[in-house]
Amino acid sequence: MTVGLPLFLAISAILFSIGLVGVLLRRSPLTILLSLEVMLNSVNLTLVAFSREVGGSDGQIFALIVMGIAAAEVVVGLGLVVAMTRREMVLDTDELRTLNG
Amino acid sequence: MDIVVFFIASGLAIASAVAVVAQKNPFVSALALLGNLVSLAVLLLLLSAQFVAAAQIIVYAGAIMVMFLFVIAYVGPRSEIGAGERKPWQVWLAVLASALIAIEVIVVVFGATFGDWADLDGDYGTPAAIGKALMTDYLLAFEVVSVILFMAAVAGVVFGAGGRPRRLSDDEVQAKEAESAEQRRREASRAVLDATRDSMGEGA
Amino acid sequence: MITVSWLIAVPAVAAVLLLLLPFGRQAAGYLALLVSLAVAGGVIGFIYRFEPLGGDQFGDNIAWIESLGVRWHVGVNGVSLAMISITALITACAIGYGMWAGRDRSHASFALILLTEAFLIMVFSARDLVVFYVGFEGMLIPLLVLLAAWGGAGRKAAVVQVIAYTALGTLLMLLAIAYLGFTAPGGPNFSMADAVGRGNDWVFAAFALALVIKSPLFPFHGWVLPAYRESSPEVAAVLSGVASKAGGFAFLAVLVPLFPAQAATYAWVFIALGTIGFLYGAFLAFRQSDGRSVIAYSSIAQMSFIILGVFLLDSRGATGATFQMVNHALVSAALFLLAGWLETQAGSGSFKHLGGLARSRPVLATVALILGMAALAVPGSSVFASEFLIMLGAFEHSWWLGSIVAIGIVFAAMYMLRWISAVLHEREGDLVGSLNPPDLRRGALLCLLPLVLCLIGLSIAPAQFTDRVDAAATALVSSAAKEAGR
Amino acid sequence: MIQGPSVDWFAIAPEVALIVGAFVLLLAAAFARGHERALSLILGLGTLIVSVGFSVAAWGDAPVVTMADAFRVDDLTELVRITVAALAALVLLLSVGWNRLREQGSEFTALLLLTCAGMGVVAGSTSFVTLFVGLELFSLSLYVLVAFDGKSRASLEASFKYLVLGTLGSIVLVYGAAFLYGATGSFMYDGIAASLAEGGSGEAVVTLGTALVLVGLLFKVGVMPFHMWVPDVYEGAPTQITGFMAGATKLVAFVALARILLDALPAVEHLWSPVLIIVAIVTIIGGNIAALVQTNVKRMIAWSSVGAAGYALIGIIVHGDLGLRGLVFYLATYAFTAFGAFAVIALFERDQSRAKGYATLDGMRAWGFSRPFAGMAMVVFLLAFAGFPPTAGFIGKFVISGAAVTNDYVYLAVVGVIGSVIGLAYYLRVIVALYDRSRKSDVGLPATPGLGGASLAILLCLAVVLLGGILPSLGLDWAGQAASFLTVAK
Amino acid sequence: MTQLVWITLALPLIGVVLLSILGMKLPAKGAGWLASLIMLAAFLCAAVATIMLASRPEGDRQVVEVAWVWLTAGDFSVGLDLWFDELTAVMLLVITGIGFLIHVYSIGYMKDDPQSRRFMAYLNLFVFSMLVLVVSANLVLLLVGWGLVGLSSYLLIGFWHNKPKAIKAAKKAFIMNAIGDVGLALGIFLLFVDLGTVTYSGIFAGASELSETQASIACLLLLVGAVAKSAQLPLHTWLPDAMEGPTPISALIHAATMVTAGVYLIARMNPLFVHAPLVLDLIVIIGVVGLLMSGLIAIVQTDIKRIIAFSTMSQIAYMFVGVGLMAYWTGIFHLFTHAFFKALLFLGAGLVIHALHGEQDIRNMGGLRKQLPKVYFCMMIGALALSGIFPFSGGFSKDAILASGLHVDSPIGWIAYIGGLLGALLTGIYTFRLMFMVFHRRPSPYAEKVIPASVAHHGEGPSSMLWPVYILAVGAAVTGFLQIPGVTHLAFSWLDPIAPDGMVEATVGQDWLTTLFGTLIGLIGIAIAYHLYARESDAPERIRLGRGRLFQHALERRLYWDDLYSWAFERPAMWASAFLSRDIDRTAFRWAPLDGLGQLTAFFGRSFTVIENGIVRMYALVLALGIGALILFLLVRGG
Repeated sequence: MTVGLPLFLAISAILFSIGLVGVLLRRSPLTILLSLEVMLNSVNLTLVAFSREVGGSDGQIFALIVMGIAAAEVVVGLGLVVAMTRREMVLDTDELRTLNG
Repeated sequence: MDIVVFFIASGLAIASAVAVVAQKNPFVSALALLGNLVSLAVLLLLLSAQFVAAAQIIVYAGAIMVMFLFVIAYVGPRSEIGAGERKPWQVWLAVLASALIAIEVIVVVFGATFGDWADLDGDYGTPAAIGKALMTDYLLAFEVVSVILFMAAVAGVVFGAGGRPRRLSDDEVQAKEAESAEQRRREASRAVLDATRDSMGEGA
Repeated sequence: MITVSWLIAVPAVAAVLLLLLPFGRQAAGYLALLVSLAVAGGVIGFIYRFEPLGGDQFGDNIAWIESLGVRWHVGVNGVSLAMISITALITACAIGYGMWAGRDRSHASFALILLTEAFLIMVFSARDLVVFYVGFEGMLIPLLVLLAAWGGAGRKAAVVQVIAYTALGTLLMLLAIAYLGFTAPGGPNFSMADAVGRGNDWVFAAFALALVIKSPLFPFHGWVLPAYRESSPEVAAVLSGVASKAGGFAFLAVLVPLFPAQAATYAWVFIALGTIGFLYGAFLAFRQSDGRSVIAYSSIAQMSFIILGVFLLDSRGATGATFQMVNHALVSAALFLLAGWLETQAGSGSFKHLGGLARSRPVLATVALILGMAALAVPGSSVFASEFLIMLGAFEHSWWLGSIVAIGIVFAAMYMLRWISAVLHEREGDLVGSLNPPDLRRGALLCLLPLVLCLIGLSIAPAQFTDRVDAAATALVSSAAKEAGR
Repeated sequence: MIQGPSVDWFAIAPEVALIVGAFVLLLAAAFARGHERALSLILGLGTLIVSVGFSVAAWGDAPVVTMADAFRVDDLTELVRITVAALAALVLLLSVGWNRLREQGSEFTALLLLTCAGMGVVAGSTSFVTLFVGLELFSLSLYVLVAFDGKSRASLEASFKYLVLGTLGSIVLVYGAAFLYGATGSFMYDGIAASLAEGGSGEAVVTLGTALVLVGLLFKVGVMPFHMWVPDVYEGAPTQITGFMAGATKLVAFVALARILLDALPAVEHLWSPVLIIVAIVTIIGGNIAALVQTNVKRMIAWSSVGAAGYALIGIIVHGDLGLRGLVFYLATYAFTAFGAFAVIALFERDQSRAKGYATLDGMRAWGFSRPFAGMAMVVFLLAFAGFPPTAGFIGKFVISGAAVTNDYVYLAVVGVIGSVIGLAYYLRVIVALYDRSRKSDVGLPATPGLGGASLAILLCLAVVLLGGILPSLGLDWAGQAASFLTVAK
Repeated sequence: MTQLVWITLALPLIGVVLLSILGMKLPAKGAGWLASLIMLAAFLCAAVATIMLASRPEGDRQVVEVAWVWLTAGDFSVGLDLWFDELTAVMLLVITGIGFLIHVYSIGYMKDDPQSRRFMAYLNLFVFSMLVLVVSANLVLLLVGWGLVGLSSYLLIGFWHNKPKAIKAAKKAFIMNAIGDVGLALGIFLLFVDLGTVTYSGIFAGASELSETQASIACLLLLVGAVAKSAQLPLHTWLPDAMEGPTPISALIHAATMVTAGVYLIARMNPLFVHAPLVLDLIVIIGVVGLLMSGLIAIVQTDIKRIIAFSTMSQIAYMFVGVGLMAYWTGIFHLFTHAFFKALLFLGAGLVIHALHGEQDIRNMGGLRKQLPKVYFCMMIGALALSGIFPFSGGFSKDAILASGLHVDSPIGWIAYIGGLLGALLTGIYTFRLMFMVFHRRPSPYAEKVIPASVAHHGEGPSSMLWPVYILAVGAAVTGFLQIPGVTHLAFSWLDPIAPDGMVEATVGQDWLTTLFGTLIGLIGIAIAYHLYARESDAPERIRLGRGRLFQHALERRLYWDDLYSWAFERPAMWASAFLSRDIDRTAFRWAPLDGLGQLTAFFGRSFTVIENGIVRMYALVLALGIGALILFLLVRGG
């Protein structure tokens, strides 16, 4: 295995920050949810990479759990988007600002 | 060999991640995410995590992405909201913050002294090993995740039930009417004002 | 055997009942009055049974919060007894006045006044720092609600101002108390007796700041004017009469005994501030345009003077300060009730609209005159007696201090005479002419009379008071006096 | 055949009961559609009582570590379980007259029960994995509960914000856990602590992991600068859920924070301690001054809860016996105080159902006269927030301040004082508004649905707050007993 | 004997209580007579007590009795102590005797005033206070009396409280007296610190142990009190204004009794003052300057009561000279005679004012001797006594003072002597200016209009007002005979025991020489007055002094003392108080720490919540920045 751990971690960090940029800049709730998925995946990569480095299966299992939870989170998130659509709310996070101050 | 695969996969991963974030159409974003997932699965395979890689494809690509696509289809064109109307400082700050985190992590990981890759058992990353761990050391987490999925189902019911889009209530109708009346009145007064100003201008 | 805990419990329980049960106005008033009179009766019993040299009496000492070493430890010495007496008296008068004035939602108003009384008695009898603190901070709440709900037009601002000042002080004091209690050798212990001499300078400063603000001492007097001016008269009476005394009392009975070394070292600070405040308050009282402001500034002056007396750290100063607290409580409570009465009857407290009230209102004129003369410490009055003691103490401390302080007598004469003449004398004010307020009549008079009679009684026989108090007051400052080398 | 780990069923019985209860409730509701409300209340309260019963029965027992060391049941866990379940019961009481309970009561109640279960898991977690799943269980349930108010778009908006930010927080937490895992090879708190104790606590990876974990936890706790979600979510959520979150979430998050910092990361106290100090100072001041300018009471108290979290941080920073005891006591009583305050607001909103239900200062004017009991209760709750005697808030702040001043953290205590003073200013604005006589109060309010349940809930909170202030001995002993399990790794 | 003194003391107090409790239930006349009878009883008690005292052997006339302890603190204790000796007896007699007469007079004077009951009550209060002052055996109780007479004086000056001028004058009197009280109190403090006691006996016993500096400072402080109470320089400005009060008050308080309390104090404390010779000299100088100054000012005043008021100042200055020369008995003797003739003059003036319906300006009088012959006669006796014309009472007492100056034969003595004689000239001028202006000359238009109807209506005055005047006239004529040089010796021998260190007494020759000079100079003064004021041909300005505008103006402005105080103290104080209250207190102590800080905090709060703008990506941005910053912080910190 010639590729070192830092490279995996670096790729993961880059993916993480790309996902973060998405959360920070996009206004469509769906895209934000997608960006969050990118971030989750990057974290998974870190977990698995460290798992490989440590040599135990803990990290992989955590990654699996994160995946499961990501699924649940997507259900809730998408459910929210659907509910918002049905309330005829504008699907623009910049317009979701009745709560402020 | 590994390194070539690594760079190709990670390049694809980054490109697809950028696409997820940058695409205006969430449909395209979702598809880009799919690409991202696949590229990541390759990276996971490089790390000898076969089961996780497989789960990645099956769970994400098979379940989550489909759900996304359904919802995107349900919501329709309203979901197409671009990035526009940002103030430059927002962009800068967002990029700065994200890059800061990435750079910090990268600096740390390249500066750290990690040992070599561990020697692996024969069954490292295999479904058997993972399954065993899930049933023993991580039984609680596993059970809780199942409860979470059950809970997600309940959430689906909560959001899904409840019928069609609501009609406007009487109050709101009244409020809307009042608003448009106000609007008309304001326009009328502005017209009067303009007229007055014009006539005065002529007078002067 | 009735202990002081009963005097705390009875009004507190009555307050809760009054708050929760739907009493009518009359019933609430009479119940509250009855309770306050019962407390006063208990106090009279105390006075009767009190032994001047007997140390703490009528006390209780039982475990309260065991894991923190907090005990319900209360007791009454001469100084406490003096303060509890005026608390009981002024509360009764305040409630009576409230009944007379017909406050709306009277049951809540009376309940809060009774609650204040309970907390105040707690402060005056506490022998445990946490008990003391609970009373000290607890009384703020009912007073503030009273101010907030029944106050005048500027009450909202006043409430915030009072809070900003007093809460800051009391919370810092909480830190000081926490320090003293939790660092006690052998586990947490908040007994005052065990805290003696364990504090450092910062603890002393935090503690003192709370009291300085509460009293108030120059330059922390900013909250006084709005509070006294915007409260309803009976609340102003309680505030200036007793609540402010909690500060002075705590200086004498808590701070100085607890921190003898610091009290001796920093006595000059308080003496300096007290002197400045005494003259400053009196000087400013001179140009206020309404009665309450005059009394408010005079209260500032008097409280500064009392604190000065405490920090003389001798028998004269301590006894004089205690006596002066009682006297000032009586005078200022009565004056605020009277000023409030005037405002309700004449429609304004501003000197612009008042004047000439003495004409054909002999009772009002007499009462106002007696109070005014007491306030300016006309020789022979009890206020004179106490001021004399403090000034004598000051003079013994150093001749220039006594000389400077003595100027305050002239200032007091100036502002009080101005008040008297602006209200009673000279030409009739426009509102006096148009509204033609009546003379002081039964209800309001009955509320004022006990205060006036007490003043007269104390004027005739001040030694009856000082004999009972002298031993306790002197004992309280004795260790600090020793530190100061006196 | 894989041999599963030994399971102490009694130890995890409360969670099991809650999950089973939720399941049964949903099943039963499917067959008894018309009786949604009664079913929810009976089964919900029943389940909670059973769960609390299990917890109480185990109170005082020696700590049990079960499920392959993944879950730890000690008195701290029990205390959290009991408090959370009690709050959930209060939520149900407060929801008696709520129309959503008639529509989707079974789902609401089931989610509530699952939230409690998740919180129990978090409280007993001994590893990041357990923590994460517990956290997600209750967070995801709460996202849904926050969105449960059918009428209000604000509810959905709040839920969405909570979801996005909450997920972000979770991701950061996991990311951090991953780095700690990489540095120490374990997700278990004791494993991490043991590894760090042997050395390596100075490594940058550890620092990175610590920082990210801290962020994730501080986010859940809701302190600055990771507090942004708090006011919006608290404001938008159905008010009983707001109360539940202010009480239960805060308690659980703090327990998780304390366990991680004290059990897993004691070796890097030099890293997290200054961070917490700065955060505490900023939070106490910032939360209170932000609350000062609010006109919506619900939002004001949300902000004040941010400040309160800063105050509780002092307990962790000091983390002596006194500090932790104060922390636990403060948080446990704060839970009831906050819930009580929000319960009063909920009652107000129901009284004002026509007027969009916004509890603005202006709208609340003179309301205290129409509902004397609720008004007075509100005064007590506000005073408890401010730390006035004789309320539980006073004792909590007193003990925490005492811990601070006796451990050379006087400046933190002073900051707390400043925060309290600012706090008083706006609490008093509420009191002044409640008893503003310049407006005529409508004494004859129409009968509000569920008044009895709400009053009972308020009364219970009031009892806790006052008892905790007047006779705090017992509570302090309990808190001390629970807190004694926080420093187990040392 | 002491019981009688106690009764004397208690009677007026009982009067006060009775009058204030019964109040409106009493008829106005009844109240007056009740108060007067009480005073009569008090006078009788005092007289009997005095006789009993006199019947004791000469060395044993000093009685001290402690009634009860009034105030204690540590080793400090003040009792209600009684001190009864010759001096006290004289004061008691003057106070109760003159007091009784003036009570009676007041019945008539106040009969049209609806508030006469209050007046009577105040009068009784005053008498009580004055009695406390003179019977006290310690300085604190003396201070109590001292303050209470100030209070009564305030109440009585401001009796017509709807007259702003009266109220202003009352306040002025009270405040200036408060300054005196402060001085007195400081003196007491000093004596207590030095000697550990405040009783007379203790102080007298310890006085010799004091250093001269200590004694001088203590005496100076006591002198401040004395000067304020007795309206001497420089605290004299309240007295002329105090004439706004009812005339009986001017007679009783501002002539006969209260204002002489300063003289009493110095005489009483003579064992202490003996140890402060410089202060004694200062007293003489104050007296001499004061008597000349007030005599000069009196010449240009036009208000009848003010003229008498300045004359009072001048006469008390004589008394000061007397006690300052250590001839204490002369001061008290003059006090005694002055009480009669000055009360007489005031009461006479009161009758005149009464007849003129309240007019007090002498320019509006004139020619009244025809309409008011009895008044004229009585006042003439008073005027002659005041001018020190042999053989009227004032002559004997004043000449005794001046003779003492001659006897002392020091620079101070000569100053006193010459100054006193000059003063006698001025006295003659202003006294007879008054007499001529009021009773001689052509009646003024106003008098012509008012007087006939007035006299027709009730004669020269009701008998309750006339009889006291008659009695006082007799007193003014004959009381001087108590001490006819070489013939009678009662004044000296009675008062001699009060000064254990002895006192100055002039020889008979010096006395007669002085009497000769004094009478001559007094007559010259009368002649000048006649020349200037009695003839009919004058222009209005002749009523004044003559030429010399600046001098005239200065005198009319009372030598600018009031202006000085106004500019030096009153106005700066007013301004500073307003400035402090309006600008400093409101901004620095009320606005800044409260509203200011509050607004600042709220401003921070608002700016702070700007980022809480409701937009979720903003929130995420803050979170992200927080993460980045936190990691950076820890990496930099922790490495």
